[in-house]
Amino acid sequence: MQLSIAQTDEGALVIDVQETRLDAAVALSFKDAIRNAAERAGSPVILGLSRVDFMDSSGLGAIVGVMKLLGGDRPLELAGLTPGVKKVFRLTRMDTVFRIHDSLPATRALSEAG
Amino acid sequence: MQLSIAQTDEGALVIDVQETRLDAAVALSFKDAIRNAAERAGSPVILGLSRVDFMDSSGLGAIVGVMKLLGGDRPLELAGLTPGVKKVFRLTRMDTVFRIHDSLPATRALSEAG
Amino acid sequence: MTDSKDITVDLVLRCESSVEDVCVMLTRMEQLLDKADVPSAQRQDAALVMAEALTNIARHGNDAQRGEITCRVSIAQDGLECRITDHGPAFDPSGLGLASPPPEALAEGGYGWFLIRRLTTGLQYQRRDGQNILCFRVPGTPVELPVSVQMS
Amino acid sequence: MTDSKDITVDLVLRCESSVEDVCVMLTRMEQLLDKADVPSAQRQDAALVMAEALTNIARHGNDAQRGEITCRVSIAQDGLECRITDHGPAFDPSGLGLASPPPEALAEGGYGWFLIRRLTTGLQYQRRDGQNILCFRVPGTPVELPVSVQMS
Ligand SMILES: Nc1ncnc2c1ncn2[C@@H]1O[C@H](COP(=O)(O)OP(=O)(O)O)[C@@H](O)[C@H]1O
Ligand SMILES: Nc1ncnc2c1ncn2[C@@H]1O[C@H](COP(=O)(O)OP(=O)(O)O)[C@@H](O)[C@H]1O
Repeated sequence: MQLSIAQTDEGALVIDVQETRLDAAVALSFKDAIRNAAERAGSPVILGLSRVDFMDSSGLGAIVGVMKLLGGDRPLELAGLTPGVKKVFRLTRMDTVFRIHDSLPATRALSEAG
Repeated sequence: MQLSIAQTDEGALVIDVQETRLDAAVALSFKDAIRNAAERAGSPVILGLSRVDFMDSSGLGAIVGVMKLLGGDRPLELAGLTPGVKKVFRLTRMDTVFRIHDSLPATRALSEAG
Repeated sequence: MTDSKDITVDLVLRCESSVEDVCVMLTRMEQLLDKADVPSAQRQDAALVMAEALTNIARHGNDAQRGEITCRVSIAQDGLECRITDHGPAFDPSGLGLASPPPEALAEGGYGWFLIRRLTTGLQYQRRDGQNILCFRVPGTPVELPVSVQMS
Repeated sequence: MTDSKDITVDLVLRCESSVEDVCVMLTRMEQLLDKADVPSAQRQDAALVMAEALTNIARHGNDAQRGEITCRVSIAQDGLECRITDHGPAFDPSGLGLASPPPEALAEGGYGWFLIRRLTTGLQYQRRDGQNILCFRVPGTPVELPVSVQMS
């Protein structure tokens, strides 16, 4: 699971997913990898999905799982949804429970002290 | 049927076929087009086949037909055979009745007086 | 493509009933649908529905022994006809996916059959010869007519 | 590809029995075989053999009424299994293409069945339910010798 991790000047943790598919085959390792990445400081956690051109309900379930892991005081937000991914969120109305950005915010390299 | 027609300094007529397939669907129009093109002066007639990546026995038959139309004193030669085309000539041993060049010779624009 | 309207293309893919194999097969199916000039929205809908159905089969369909899953897609002018067969136990899909889990429940599953229903027409389940047979259609986007039609 | 060795892919294409449609179908088949990662030499052999068989059907197979031709290719690890069915009249291929026309004859036709034999293994012709069924294999490694047609 390839992730690219950075921070915004405002202190958000940005995790940009480098995979093209979020399906049942990768759902578990995706959840693990995001949990590990989110051990770094930063809030909210913004998940970049612009490379993901396919996501099924297993992928959606994994994202919901990550949101619950992070807990209520560290929101999970989404950015850069491709048309297919957007459609799954819309059909399930799960686009109402996430803040969704059109694109990833500008970031700087991760502060190692973070 | 797209053809590109030119001459060599030695007086050969060069007809470079711009199609990718010589199959049953185009065999007749191919034969007609080459016959028309060969009304121009020049001998031998060298047929360029480097764009043709598929030729079946209908295409082979059309080339043999052109050879017979040209008659014995104006030989038909071939150039630039792709692997698939070469294989059809080899399997049918028709590579023994044509002079086959690796590539098209250098040409100049067609002399309109020709 | 005008010149291919009289050609029909069926893609028949088979794999073992495991989550990994099913996902590889779905990727391959999408590539072939792409090459067969299926419009991308329709291809995405079909890929999603097939993913939901096939993942269910691999997850719920056979605890002990693996069986073969067959996925046939017939490419028609106005949609994709799909037929999925597997050797899992019989089940009753009639009550599945009639609604999606409410968003505020933050459910991590249970969306599959809802998506299948939402994106297909003519959904049909049959049990025959020890196999589950699921048939459905993924409709195409309506073809827009050109402003002027050339007569010949 | 390692990760697709457990996925089997069958391509089933159908068209009307006319020379034009058959050539469009062959082009489409080649594109799909390419997308399915069939090595190019094998793809070319298969395309040639299918072209010879299908062109024969469109030319000799039905004078009066057109029928549908079905061309199924199963992509296996070590070759392509092909099956062509058509509604043309029965014929006897056992004597066709045992040799190619001598080059010096400058024949414009008669190479078709020779090429079919030369590039395939397991060639089998059957007449069943008013259809001709031609099965053959295009192996991954080149065929050494011409083989005879098995009748059944
Ligand atoms: N192919 C199948 N075989 C057996 N049971 C199935 C099958 N598909 C679905 N089910 C049952 O229906 C339930 C709902 O399926 P679905 O809507 O896809 O959500 P999920 O799979 O996330 O639970 C599954 O949990 C399972 O119990
Ligand atoms: N599908 C078919 N139906 C009926 N007759 C056929 C069929 N295929 C071949 N034949 C007969 O066999 C002959 C030899 O075929 P072939 O070797 O392909 O050469 P060609 O088609 O160039 O004559 C044909 O001329 C035709 O009479």
